[in-house]
Amino acid sequence: MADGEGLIFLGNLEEVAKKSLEYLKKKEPITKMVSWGVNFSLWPVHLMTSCCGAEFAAAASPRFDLERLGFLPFGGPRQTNLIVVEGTTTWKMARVVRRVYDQMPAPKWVIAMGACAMDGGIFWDSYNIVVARDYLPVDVYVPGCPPRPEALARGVMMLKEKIDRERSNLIPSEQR
Amino acid sequence: MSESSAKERKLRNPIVGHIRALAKGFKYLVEPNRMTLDYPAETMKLPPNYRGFFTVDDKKCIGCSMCEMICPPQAITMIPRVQVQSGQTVPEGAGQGKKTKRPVVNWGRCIYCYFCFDICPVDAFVPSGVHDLAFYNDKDYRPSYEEYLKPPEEPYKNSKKVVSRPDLKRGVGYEPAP
Amino acid sequence: MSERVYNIEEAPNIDVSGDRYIMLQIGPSHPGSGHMRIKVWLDGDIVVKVDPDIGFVHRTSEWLSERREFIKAIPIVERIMLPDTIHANLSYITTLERLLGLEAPPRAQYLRTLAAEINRITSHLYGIGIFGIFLGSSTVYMWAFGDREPFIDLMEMLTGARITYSYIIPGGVRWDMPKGFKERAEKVLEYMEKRLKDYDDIWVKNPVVQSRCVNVGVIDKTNAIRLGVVGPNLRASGVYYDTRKHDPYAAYQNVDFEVPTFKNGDAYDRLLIRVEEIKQSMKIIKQVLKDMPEGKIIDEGTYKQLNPVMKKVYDERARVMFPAFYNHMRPQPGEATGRVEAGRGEIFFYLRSDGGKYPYRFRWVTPSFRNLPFFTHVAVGYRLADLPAIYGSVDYFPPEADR
Amino acid sequence: MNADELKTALEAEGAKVTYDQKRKVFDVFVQDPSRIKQVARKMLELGLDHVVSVTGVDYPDRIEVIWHASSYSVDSLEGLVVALRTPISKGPPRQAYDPRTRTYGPARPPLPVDSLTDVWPSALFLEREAHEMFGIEFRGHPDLRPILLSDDFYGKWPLRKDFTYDKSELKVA
Repeated sequence: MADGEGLIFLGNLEEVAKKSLEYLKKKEPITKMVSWGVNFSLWPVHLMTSCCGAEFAAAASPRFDLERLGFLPFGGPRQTNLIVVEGTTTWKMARVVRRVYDQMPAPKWVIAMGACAMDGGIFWDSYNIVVARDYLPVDVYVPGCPPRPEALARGVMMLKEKIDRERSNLIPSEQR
Repeated sequence: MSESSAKERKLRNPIVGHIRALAKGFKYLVEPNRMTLDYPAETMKLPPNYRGFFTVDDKKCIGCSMCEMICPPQAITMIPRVQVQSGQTVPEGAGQGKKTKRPVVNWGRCIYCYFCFDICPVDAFVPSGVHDLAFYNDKDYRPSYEEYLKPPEEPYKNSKKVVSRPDLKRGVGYEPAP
Repeated sequence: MSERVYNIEEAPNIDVSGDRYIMLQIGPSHPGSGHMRIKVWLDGDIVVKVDPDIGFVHRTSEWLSERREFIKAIPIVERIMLPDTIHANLSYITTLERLLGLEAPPRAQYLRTLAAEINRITSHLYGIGIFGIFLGSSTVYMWAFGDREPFIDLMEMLTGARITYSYIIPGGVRWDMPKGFKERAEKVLEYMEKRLKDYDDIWVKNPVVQSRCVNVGVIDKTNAIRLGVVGPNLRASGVYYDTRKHDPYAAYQNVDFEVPTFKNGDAYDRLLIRVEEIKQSMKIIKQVLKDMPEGKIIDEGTYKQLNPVMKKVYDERARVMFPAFYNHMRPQPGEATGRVEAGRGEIFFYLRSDGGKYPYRFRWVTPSFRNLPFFTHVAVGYRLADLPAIYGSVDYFPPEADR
Repeated sequence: MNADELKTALEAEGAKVTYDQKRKVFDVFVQDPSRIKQVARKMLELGLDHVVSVTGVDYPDRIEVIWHASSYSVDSLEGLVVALRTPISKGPPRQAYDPRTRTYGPARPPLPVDSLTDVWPSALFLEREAHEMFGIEFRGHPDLRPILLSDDFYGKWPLRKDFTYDKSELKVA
């Protein structure tokens, strides 16, 4: 789109279609709609890396019910766009988490939940611990040990704000 | 084995079982017991001893470093106190005495065990009542001393404050906070 | 209801290297709870060999605790056993008190028992909920996790945290029972008693559950003893053993309760026993609330070491602050052991001190880890489709096993 | 059978027995590691039918292996945890870290002791863990693969007091 908007209809049909698609992707009503859609279908991978998983489960349970916010844990990584690193990751687990993250389709986000995932927590000086930001691009940090389900809900809502703020980059370019 | 009175179990007839399970399910369909907290609109006011975010009372603190010593994840660091009460700033390292040090907590590493509260000989820590915060990047959760002194802001100010109470019908009920 | 095809005695000796058997890897990311990789060798769809590959959450708690002061191990052991935090805390402190020669006053012992039993109920509800997920019933997951909440609210009132309580300290507990706790607890118990009847209809005696669990994953009494099974899983096989009865700690010798046992040792009995234990726990809580003695919640020696500010806090808010010696506790050289019955079974502690600041040897074994040899045997001979029912019924919690 | 009878029965096997009721320590010390299986068989015969924990303690000159056994079937022994303890002497000390080659000296070889899995099958995973953490080689154990740690740490024996590691060697992906 470096040529400017007026030159969309230049070239053969395939090129025109491609160009107009690129043009529409950046337009407000489309991005807004996509951001709204993504915001209410934030499906995290059901991957309990550690003990914060108990509070993650409590967050999905009837009292806090994060499904209200479109947050529904999913079994397979191929259908998800959010990974919540729930607490400590060891070397053995970090390799699995990274692999699951790589399998997720773009766009994807990461929430680091709990002190261990943020800064090592109480296990900070252990030889077997890796913190989340060392191997994943973390978007939101939720402190607590373990965080209350409300705090996780707040993390999810902050992530939604972030998605909405950066909605112009939401639709990936041609190459996946 | 002093008492070997193992219990005999009774299995339920499948037809009766299915009917009773369906009946129970139907009962909860017409008469649902919702215990959900509508989170951003309603927020919980927790019991006074709940262990959430906290600050330190600058006037009470004597800078003894006990909290730094007991902190299990070493989230507390004692830093030279730069700002004095009147608001004027003294250069770092000025006044080498014990009383010039103050604790600062790394929220990313704190595990909210409140050992620091209990070891403090002058009871200088103050709970803030806030328990649900989140951060966008890893710089945000390491406050400076000035930032740490201000209690964290409650995220949803306009929300309805509720406290939980036991409810005979749905387990957890909510009533407006006093 | 499926029958066991392979003999449990001969199964571990089968050579699985040939073409006849297929190896299937389940996990570490799977739709149940936690993660452990289970390698399963199949003959057709019959499980021949199970090889659990654990250690995805090995957080080196022993290594870390040997490099910290004694008091700092409390949060560490708690984080390992998240559904049973009070029990981890209690077992460590019981052992440490034996090493230090301290004894908690009666009121503190009762408060410990109270907290432990409330925690046992939440732990069993957690297990039942996860079992529901494994059998594909999200109803019971929602029910069990929802009904955990009133109890968690109680603990929040008592200890000031939802899950990681850090409530028990050498010589006593950190907070006294707040005002209004008793009335609230009675209400919650009344609710739960009513609710357990509903559980019977919708889950425990549901024919679908019966047909998936009865005679599945049988382990008989002899094998259960031989493999060192612990906790509810042991009692489901008909062994009458409970640490609360046989090696009493806290206030358990003063309360009256039964230890339920069942005969068959299958997945269904392992489910029933958890429901029965919830009932017994409620019975204990009622007694404890009734008989709670008055007095201090910390032992005299520790109380004397509090400074005037701390004593004032103790009188006003019933909160025990730590005397300064907590920062550098140095027990006499020697060793001590301790055992506590947690929700999933028995926790064992072995502490060795050389008179220094840190424990010389800090050893603890969690129930889930001790259930592993049992897990390699219990699924053998059943169909692959039975594996979720068996795994769910064992109530295995991976972070706890890995420590 | 009570604690005193157990004590006499085990002393007849040539073990040194101490019992401290207050600290709940029932200690059976066998000086000669080759006799460990015999004592364990006797303990099983007396009713101590399962193992609670298998671990080591690293002392400067020796590693002590401890099996904590207990009973489910004999009523009067159910309150006891009996520690069966034997020392194995360590080999030559390990070479220190060499900053030039950024390597450690070869890890000290595992120390051999008889496995008791054929006496107590419940020790299967516990002995595997003790092998991984302390480098105790249980002779006759069917399966001594690492269990809790990833392969990065195998051969470094983390719970020995001279354990060192280099975080820069480890990579996630």
